Amino acid sequence: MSYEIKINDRLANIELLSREDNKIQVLLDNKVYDLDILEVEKGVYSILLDNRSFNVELVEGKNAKTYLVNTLYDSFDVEIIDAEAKYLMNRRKDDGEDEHIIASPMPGKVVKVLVKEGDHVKAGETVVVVSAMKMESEYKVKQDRVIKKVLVKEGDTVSGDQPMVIIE
Amino acid sequence: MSYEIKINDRLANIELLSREDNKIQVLLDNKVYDLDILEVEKGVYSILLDNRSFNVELVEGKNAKTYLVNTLYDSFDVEIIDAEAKYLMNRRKDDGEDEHIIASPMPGKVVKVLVKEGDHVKAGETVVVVSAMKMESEYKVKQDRVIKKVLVKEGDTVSGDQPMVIIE
Amino acid sequence: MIKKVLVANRGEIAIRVMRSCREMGIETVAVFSEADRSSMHVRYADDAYYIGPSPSSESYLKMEKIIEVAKKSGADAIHPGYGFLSENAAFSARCQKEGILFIGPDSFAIETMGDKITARKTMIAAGVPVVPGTTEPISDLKKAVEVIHGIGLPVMIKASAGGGGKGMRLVKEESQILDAVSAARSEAKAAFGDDAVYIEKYINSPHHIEFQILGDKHGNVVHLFERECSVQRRHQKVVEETPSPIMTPEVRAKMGEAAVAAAKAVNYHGAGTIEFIVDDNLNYYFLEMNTRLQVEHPITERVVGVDLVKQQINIANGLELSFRQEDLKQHGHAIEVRIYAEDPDNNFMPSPGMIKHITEPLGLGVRHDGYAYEGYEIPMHYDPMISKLIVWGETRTEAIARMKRALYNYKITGVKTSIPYLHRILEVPAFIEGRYNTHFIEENQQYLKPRKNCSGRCEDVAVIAAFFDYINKLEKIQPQAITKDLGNNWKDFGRKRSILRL
Amino acid sequence: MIKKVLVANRGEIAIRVMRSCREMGIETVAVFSEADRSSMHVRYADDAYYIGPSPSSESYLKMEKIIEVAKKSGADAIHPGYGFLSENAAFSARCQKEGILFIGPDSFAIETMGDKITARKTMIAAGVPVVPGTTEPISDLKKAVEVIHGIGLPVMIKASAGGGGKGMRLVKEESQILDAVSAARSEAKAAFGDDAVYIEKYINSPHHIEFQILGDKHGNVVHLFERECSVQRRHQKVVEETPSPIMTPEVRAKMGEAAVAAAKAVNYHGAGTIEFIVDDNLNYYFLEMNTRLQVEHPITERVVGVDLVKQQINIANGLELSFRQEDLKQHGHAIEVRIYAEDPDNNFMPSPGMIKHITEPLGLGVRHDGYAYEGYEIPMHYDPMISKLIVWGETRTEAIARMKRALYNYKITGVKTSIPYLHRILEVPAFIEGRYNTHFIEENQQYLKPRKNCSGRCEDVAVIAAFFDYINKLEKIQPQAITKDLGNNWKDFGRKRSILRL
Repeated sequence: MSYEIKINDRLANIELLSREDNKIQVLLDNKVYDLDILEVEKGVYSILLDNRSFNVELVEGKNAKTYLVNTLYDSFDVEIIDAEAKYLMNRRKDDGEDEHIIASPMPGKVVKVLVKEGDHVKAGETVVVVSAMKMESEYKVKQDRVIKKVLVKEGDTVSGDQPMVIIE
Repeated sequence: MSYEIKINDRLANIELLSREDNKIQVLLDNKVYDLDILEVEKGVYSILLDNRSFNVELVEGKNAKTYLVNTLYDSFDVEIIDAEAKYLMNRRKDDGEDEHIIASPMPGKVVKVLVKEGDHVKAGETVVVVSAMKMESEYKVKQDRVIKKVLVKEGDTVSGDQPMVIIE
Repeated sequence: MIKKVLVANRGEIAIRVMRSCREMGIETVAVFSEADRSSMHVRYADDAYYIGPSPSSESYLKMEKIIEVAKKSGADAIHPGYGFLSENAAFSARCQKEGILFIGPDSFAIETMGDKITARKTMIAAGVPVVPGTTEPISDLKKAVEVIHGIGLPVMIKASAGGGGKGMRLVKEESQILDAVSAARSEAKAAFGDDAVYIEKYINSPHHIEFQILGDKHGNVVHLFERECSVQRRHQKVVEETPSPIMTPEVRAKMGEAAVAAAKAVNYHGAGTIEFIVDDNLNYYFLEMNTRLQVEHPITERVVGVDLVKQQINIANGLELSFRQEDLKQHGHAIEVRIYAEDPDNNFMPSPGMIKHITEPLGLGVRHDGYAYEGYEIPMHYDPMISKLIVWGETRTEAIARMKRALYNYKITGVKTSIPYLHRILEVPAFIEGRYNTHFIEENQQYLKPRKNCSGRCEDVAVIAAFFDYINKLEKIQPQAITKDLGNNWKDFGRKRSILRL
Repeated sequence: MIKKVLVANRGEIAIRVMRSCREMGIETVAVFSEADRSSMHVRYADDAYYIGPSPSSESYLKMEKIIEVAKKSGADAIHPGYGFLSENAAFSARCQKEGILFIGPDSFAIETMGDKITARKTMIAAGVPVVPGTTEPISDLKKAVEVIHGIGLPVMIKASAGGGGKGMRLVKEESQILDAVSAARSEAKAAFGDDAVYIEKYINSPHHIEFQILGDKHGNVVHLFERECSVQRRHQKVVEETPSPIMTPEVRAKMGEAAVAAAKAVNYHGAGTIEFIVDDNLNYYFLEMNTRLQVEHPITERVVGVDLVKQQINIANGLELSFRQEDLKQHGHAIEVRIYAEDPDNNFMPSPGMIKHITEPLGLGVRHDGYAYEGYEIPMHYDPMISKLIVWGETRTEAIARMKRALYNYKITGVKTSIPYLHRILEVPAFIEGRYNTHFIEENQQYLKPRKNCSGRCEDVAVIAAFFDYINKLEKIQPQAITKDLGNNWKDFGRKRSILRL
């Protein structure tokens, strides 16, 4: 069976044609690739393609289907799109709830919470300040909004991608 | 409950008295130890005992109950003696079969097999030669023996601890 | 003689200090905060003591607690590293009072050099050049013109009461002087109700060049030549090198003498750094003195061949310097880059987190000072620096090539790092040619933007690797998975999902 | 100019060569045997080609196959590293015939120096001292006595037809000469039916000291000073250092000249090493020439400041050497130790296997050339060397302290290594004092035996760590395990056992 894989903005179609030990043949968007692929360290693959040597490092993302893929100089966000992912993608589009959440993209400590439930905030206003590694980052709203819920308080430690404020 | 632990030739008795996060209290051969113990890397423990810092590396042996333990300059063979181990130890004593096997302590390639089934060999005679990393090792019998079974042939690759010859 | 050193620091510098202690047969004591129980310095030291919660104000900055641990552990000296308590005059004095050797200068030197105005006055008295300018506000037009002629163009006129750029005027030409002074004064008057102005020499293309010095307790001071630190982002040094590509032997000798004079002016003992601002014509002016070890000290160690931490310890022990100025030489070229846990392609956002995998660069001419290891969680409480990569080459060209080679096989996954950004810096023409000043980063934005180096085929390889890893994971859970059609079998899919999320 | 280099080797040397190529902007081609698919050199190179089964005779020694890959990959040069094809005159000639640059000397130099007798004659002709002795058998007593007087005592008398120590006599004093010659002759007669003997100078306490040389294709040859390699076990070098602790500037200059003369005698181009045997009075004699890069070349690179692989490539490119003899200096002291996968406490039994965990030593003055990584399985087919640790210090004393510090935090688990043994060598008084010769290992057995460094408490810590790990494993499988009594519950125990063995 074939899989759809999202890499940055590209949606690629891939299928395993054959496999023998570390030699595989895949069909990727109508191109046939013969590779020698070997996991040499946990999450690190050595790939030989037409005798060129590639080292690829995979870091699993939020779940087993998302990866950060590092090649020599580049990083790619890669997602395996199977039925579950498709279903979630469609749902997300429908209710668009993700846009209503202000989340911290990095772990840190909440230094300031400048809003409370019910507040009306103007476009560009800062709602939360998070500090990590001696640097403070301000989280702002892009448009005039009403604060629906504040999920963190000053002094809280937040992890990466943790929702902090819900806006309407 | 308390465990018996074999370290080199010493048999130690150990019991966990309390545990809170990485702080533990153990009773070891009537001595009470309070330690701060933390697995910092896979198989590597950082231990603070009376504010002294120890780094201990554990390598699992043949099974989950045996370890090679490396401290700063020393290596110890450690075995957790529970009921199963005791049972096996007793059985081993009874039939003493281990002594009848010539095994390779390291992986390698069988270069020469100098005996066949039924051969009578004299004390000190070489029965098998194994080569690894450009070095050859000869495996000899310590006493006059009869060869019961030869399990390898020339050119075979052997792994560590693999029986090669059974003697009577 | 010192037998046991408490290192009042964390991260790479704590380990770097402990390494030299170990080579000298000196025992080491680590102190650690809550976030640092698993940190490498705790594992490297002979002793380790918990000193408080994660914020540094409650741990690494707690003098009381650190002195207490020093006494309890039997440490006879404290090394402060850099940052934290390293330039705290009160701490130096406190150590002395408690009979513990502070491996660094005395409180008088720290205090004098710590206050900008006192330092400037002290330097003027010692004959060390400072940036020419007025020290008192000027309210008179004629006086202002006189002063400007005295300093020489270009100058910067600044409102005495000022701030925010208001009342500031840059004067480059003779003909602009009168108009500029008038405009600055009236603007200052309007903005702050006070038309007094300061006048200061304007350094057109400033270079940040610093001199390493060592002084013992017997009045001997030597310098260990310069470090070029003009590659800065938001006043943070990013790349340092020695020798400076713009230096001449004559200016080096003169600046070195000035650096020694600066240190002698405060009876300095220990390792210290005199920072200068230097213009394109190699005029140099005292900026400030750092009364501690610098982050970038390894490039000096490599080119001069001296272990600066050992020198600090010997000096603290009261020994005389074992070399004179004429014994010291520069051999070859060294470059240091700082690896930060940050995302250079996303506004340098800090990137704390767990190091999943690390491959350190090795081989000829490469020194690596770090503290991270696989499975280590970089805490969010402290500086985002993971490590420093220092290379040496016979020539500057070789050193750059070697640094690129080292960065090429330095891999850290789990957190974002500045490695790709550093690589881009090394390929900027102005850097390669050694023609750069502190405006370097700003002026070379077009070279420093993220680039796609990976061709279409290389992107395909990334897709295939992820795909292969994924089907292997499925395989492990359910050997027939890849041959089944997941899409139409929802029950099966649900089961698999729950397993994958284990 | 060379654009792409095939490295006909594996392990640390393949990577070391590739690093210099990368710094020069030269592409690299790896070749690998079956056992080496996962080896680091395959991952480091730009291209990688499979060349055959694991035994080196079927892969790394297959000239035909390697030439074929060079052509297919478009490599214009081959670097042989050390070992394998590096001293194979036929391979050098073959490369030349195929129009591929061999990064090493021509076949004439390899051949001449490869044959002991030809090399000895060539050296005598070039005025390079060789171990004094007869080249023709002597059957006459008077002649023998004359020859002995000519050579000077002590001498070794060896049966011409001999072997196994029969007919051998060491003569130390004048009074023993007649008796010894007679005894040796009659013993030789009895044993081999031939009473002819050879006479050779006997070197009492031999030092192995070698000189690095570089020669270009324009007849320029320089030496890069000596390396002291007397710490040997079974003729394998274990520790190397430079400068040699017994060398004087005068002898160094003379030996350097002899080394240059030796190289010039065979029109040598490339990097090479002249090995000398040196006695306690610093008399030196040519032993042999290695017509390739040596394992221990990094200590020369560190002290002289020259990248020898880059020099090899420049020479192969036909460039003239960029420095003259008087430009080269020695700075400080460097030591190298070789880390082998072997069990020093069990008769140095090889220990192939999987590297479970590795912590590499870093920091000031430490260079580490290796190829192993976590999860890498060291194959049983090749040399057991895992890596080389090279340190530099201002003085020999500092270098030794630094090496001990580096070994202290160099950790490899999964295979046994020579690290503890190397540590013990560094603590032998004769080594610390620099008074040692090739009998060092043999004469210092009492210092080199395994010791217990771990006190009772440290042993207790080992027990506790294993215990803690074990109960954690149980806990993971069965959260209540540690509170249950396993011993009396056989059913439960059986279940647990099967899980633990998963």
